[in-house]
Amino acid sequence: MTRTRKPGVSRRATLAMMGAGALTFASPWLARAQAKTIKIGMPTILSGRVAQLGTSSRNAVMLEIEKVNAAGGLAGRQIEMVIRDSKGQPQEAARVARELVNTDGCEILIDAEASSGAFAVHEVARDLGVLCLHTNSETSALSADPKQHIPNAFRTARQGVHDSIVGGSYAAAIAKAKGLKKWATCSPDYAYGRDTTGEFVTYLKRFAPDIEIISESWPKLFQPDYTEVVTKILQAKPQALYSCLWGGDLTSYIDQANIYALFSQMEVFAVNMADYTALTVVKNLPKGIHSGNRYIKTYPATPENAAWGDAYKAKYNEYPTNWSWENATAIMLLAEASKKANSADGKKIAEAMRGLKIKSPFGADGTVTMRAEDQTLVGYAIGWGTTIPQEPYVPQVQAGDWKTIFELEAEWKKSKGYT
Amino acid sequence: MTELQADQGAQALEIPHAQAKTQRNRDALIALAVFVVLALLPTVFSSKLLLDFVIRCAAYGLFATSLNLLVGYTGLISFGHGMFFGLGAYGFGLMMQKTGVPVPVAFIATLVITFVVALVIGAICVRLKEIYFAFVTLAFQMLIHSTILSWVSLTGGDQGLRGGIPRPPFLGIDLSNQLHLYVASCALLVIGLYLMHRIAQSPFGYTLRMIRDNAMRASFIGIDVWRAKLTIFVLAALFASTGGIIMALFVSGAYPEFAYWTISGEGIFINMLGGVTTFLGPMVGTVLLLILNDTVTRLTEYHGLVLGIVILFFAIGLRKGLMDFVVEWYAQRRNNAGERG
Amino acid sequence: MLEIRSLSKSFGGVKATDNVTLDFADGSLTAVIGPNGAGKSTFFNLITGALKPDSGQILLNGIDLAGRSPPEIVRHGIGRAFQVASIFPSLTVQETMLAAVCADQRRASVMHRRFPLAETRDRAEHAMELLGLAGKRNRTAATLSHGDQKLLDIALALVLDPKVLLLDEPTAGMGTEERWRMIDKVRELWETQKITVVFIEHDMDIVFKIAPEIIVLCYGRILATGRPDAIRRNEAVIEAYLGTEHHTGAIA
Amino acid sequence: MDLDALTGCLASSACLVTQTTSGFIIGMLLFLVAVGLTLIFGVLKVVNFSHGAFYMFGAYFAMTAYQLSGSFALAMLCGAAGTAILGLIFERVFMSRVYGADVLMQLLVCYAFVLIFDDVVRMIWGPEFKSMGMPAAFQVAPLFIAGGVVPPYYLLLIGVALAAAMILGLGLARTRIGKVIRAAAHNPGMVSALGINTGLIYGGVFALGGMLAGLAGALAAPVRSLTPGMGFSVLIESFIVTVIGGMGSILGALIGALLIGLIRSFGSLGFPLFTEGLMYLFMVIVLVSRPTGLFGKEVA
Repeated sequence: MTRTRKPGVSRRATLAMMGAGALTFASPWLARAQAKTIKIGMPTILSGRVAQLGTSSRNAVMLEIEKVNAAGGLAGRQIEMVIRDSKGQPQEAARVARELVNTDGCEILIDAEASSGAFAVHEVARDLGVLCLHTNSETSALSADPKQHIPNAFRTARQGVHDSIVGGSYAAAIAKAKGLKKWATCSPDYAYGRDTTGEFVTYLKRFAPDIEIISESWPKLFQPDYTEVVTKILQAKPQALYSCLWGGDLTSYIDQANIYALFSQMEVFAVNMADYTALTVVKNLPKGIHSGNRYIKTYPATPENAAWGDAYKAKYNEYPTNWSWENATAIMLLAEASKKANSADGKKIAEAMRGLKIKSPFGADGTVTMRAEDQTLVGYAIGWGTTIPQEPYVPQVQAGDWKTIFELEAEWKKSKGYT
Repeated sequence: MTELQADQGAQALEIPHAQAKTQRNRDALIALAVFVVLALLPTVFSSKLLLDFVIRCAAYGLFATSLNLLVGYTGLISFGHGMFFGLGAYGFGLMMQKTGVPVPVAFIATLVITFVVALVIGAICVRLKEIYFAFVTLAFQMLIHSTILSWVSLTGGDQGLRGGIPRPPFLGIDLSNQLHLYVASCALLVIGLYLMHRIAQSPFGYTLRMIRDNAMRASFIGIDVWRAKLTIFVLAALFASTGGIIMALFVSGAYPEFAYWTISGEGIFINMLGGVTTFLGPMVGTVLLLILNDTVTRLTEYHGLVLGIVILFFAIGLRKGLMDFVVEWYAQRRNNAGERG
Repeated sequence: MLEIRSLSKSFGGVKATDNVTLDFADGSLTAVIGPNGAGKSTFFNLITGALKPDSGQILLNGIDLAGRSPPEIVRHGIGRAFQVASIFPSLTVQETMLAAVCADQRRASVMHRRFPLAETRDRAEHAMELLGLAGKRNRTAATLSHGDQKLLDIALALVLDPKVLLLDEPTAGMGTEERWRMIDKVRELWETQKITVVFIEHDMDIVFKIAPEIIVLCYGRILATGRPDAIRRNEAVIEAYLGTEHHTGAIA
Repeated sequence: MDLDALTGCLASSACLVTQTTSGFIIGMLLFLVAVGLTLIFGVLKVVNFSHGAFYMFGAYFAMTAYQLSGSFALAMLCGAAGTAILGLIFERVFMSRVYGADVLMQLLVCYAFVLIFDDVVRMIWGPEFKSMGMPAAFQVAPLFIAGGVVPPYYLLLIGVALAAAMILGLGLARTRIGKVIRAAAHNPGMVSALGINTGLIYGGVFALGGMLAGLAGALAAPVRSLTPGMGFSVLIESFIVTVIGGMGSILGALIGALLIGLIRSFGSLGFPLFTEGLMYLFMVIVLVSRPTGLFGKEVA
């Protein structure tokens, strides 16, 4: 009998809950102005196949927040993180982001979403005008496309086109030295995979005009079996292979390509290889895979970077990921910008953040900069090297040249009609 | 399972013709009253959460209730109903982004597109029965999802429709204002539910029940089963599409996830949660699932575990949806009271 | 007038209906009998469109209905009830009747009109009263007794105002007393409604007592037609019913 | 579209051999998962939506056993046996409660377990992806057959899957238990009237289906990365396989799996961007022209 009353109770409870919510936020500005803590909302992916994205982002954020709070917080206000799972669904990401701001009273958003989720949160930021830092989306268009531009959104992640410029010039040099003319590509069939691969090929051809792409494979994201892709590449007999597969997909691919002895037949350029997530998981890592750096504690080879990596490892018993440094950078930038503005107000922080250069363990020269014109991070450490199967995994990293990156990026923007 | 539902129907059909008109007016009045109450809510509660919640309820509620027209009323278990949700979102979003027509025109045009697509897909699908109908609708859903992913130049592929959906004000309604969007969503929800209720209680609604109960017999009293199934398939698609349009406006974009089979799965889940034997069951299920989803994801990242256990409670414990349970319990109590009296 | 002309149907070489030609006069009452597997139900299924004939014609008042779909044939005026009561378990008696009439009326307004017109109601009411179901109008079909379910099945066919009513074993699965009640009902309907009734029946007592015309089917062929006393004396019929080992084996 | 690549491949024996074997490899693992799905549907009339979870558990069990013992054989055994037990428990404790109920209720219970199992794996093994690693015995150069490349590990894989198919087919056709299972599929009431414990058969079928999926997971573990939710894409594909082959038909599952494997391997040459869509298109065509699948029995 009592059980059957459940609907009534639950409805009443819900109404009560909503009522309470309404009362609390009926006068939010008053409440917020007096609040001692400042809430930062963080929609991210904590479940499903890329839960690691969320957990390693969260770890890095918490690591940095502790430091900021210990140093007095944002303009004297302690930071409280509110981290929610979006399950990797864009509509959930949008909802969670809205809820974080509207209901939980978050004044700043750290958007640790991948791919389409970031665009969904971007729309929320556009709508609500809240300060938003994209930390995981590397899709160039998010910041490069002026249609996407809003004054309150920043990106503290690497950018696909930067990667491709550095990768293209690095690969071209090797192609020339070793006479690699025939290339194949194998990248996941989604925006990141297609854009990054397209841009890589563009720059590869620019630096080494006589190369030729003889085979393209586009496996689906999270495809469990790559056999048909591996054999297709073997049929084509290229001299070199480019791939921007990442995470579990990359390790699956390596395991499956390994038993076809693919790696002994061609030079492999896998931009996402040199990340601990992949390096430590693959049991029989082939020697000599060319990769861009993601996060690796030996590059930049500075004590700050090594210390940061070790601190992370000490706290979470695993190495940081590419996502970790991108999220840590967001908090570092926030703290510095807040200090500069001497305020915890989103608009003032945003103002201070444009063009802000901060010291960073992840900077190519010990600093990173939030470029004012398109509000995206530049100056981070970026380079390529070859892998070995044990630590330090990538002993030699050849640094990318930011001057070249800027030149070619400007040209690329023009060609896309972005400027 | 449907004794109760039949009971309610009997009351409806029993009413003499003279009273029919007043009854019809009463339904319209109830719909109007619900709309007024919903529309006035923001003046009492200023919480934006509530507005967001109701908008999402409108989107999913229209979708789930329309699915129930297929599952509960006609016995057509569609695993692909979500394709029309996605179609609505993409159709509307693209129309607004590419053509810049006024919102009502885009709305109508999206429904026309949905109508045509549903007619073609439905004509193929409703020939199949039972589980095979479920499979083929699922296959179509996946085909449409694959197409959205592959047709990057039009749909933006996996990134969805980016850059927001422009919505020029019309007739003094500005859908980029959350309050306006809220009222518009409520209006669409109430009108949609009212229309679906009319369909469910119409003779055609009874034709659907007959097909569900015994399609063979239905054909021997002169019912063209195929045509009736196709009609409801298309009608349900239109309401699902409307739900998709609301969702597109809410998130200001359209994403391939809207056309993925998981949306259909969620729709089925909502129906089972709320109950398929009452008209409002799916609406109750929508509210329940959204509350459940929103609170559980707040509390734990192991929401799959929690949600799974809740589902088990309904599937193994109650063995029916919440509204079914409530209605049965109420009927039983009334019976008991009657016996005592 | 229902005329069957050279109707044939075979399943993988077995001729279930073999070149059958018959006339059913308007307002006649005819029983179809025959041993198990004689093709009686197939014969009904062919007339009502459940099966498509291989060849032959089914003329109702001169219109050929052979090969048309069940709904079409029903709309031309051939109604049917089933051996196992075929009803809509979750609907009440009254809903069943009303919905059937609405389906028959096929008005464009059917989509949005929620309440029945007077004409609709009267037809439904009439059918319920004819079959004695009016008192059980609010019972769900699934909760009716077996006999009432069969009556409901017949009512469903009757409510559409058919010209020809085909009843597949109206007394199947009933006790002796119930059988007679049912068959009296059938006779009464035939007399009051002035329609052509064709029914399949196993019980010879019933057949010989009430059917003015009898058709005997065996192996898909017409063995004999005629009045009860003629059929009773027909050698071929007696043999078919008493049968030989060979025959019964083949039939089973 | 890249039809030149496709015709070019069809003209070369090396490419034909490689792509065909690669289709077989994809197909054989799919078959192991799909056959359990089809068996469970055939006997219990349940569409076991949580079947992918058994594949996932098989992989995780195998990985853990391999890490602890270093023995590949033991890893395979653990993967198969562990999921068999899991299947039995799952059927007896949960599924058996909803046999009488609506099809949708059964689906719902399965769906609940998809969610629960994924989270359980995440709790036990963590959210990050893992890799079991190829045992040293198979880290050898691939074989060359008629110019085509075939890795030895995949020969083992095809062998195991074919053996499973044969044992299953013969077992169902020839043994007493097989006959009882087939009888239970056609007429459960009859079987229980004969004094045979249907619960035991149902549990057994679930255990068998779980075991085969677990074996597939274990066999895949050395070459595929392990992550919560990994069963999902495999489930969808094996689902397509069973629908194409005909729900309830073991031969259908085998042929369906090989067809899907070949569509993938040759489709990736000809239609690299629409390989997935090709599978769904094929499924639609089969369903519309033959709703019960290529080898399914007509339902009365």
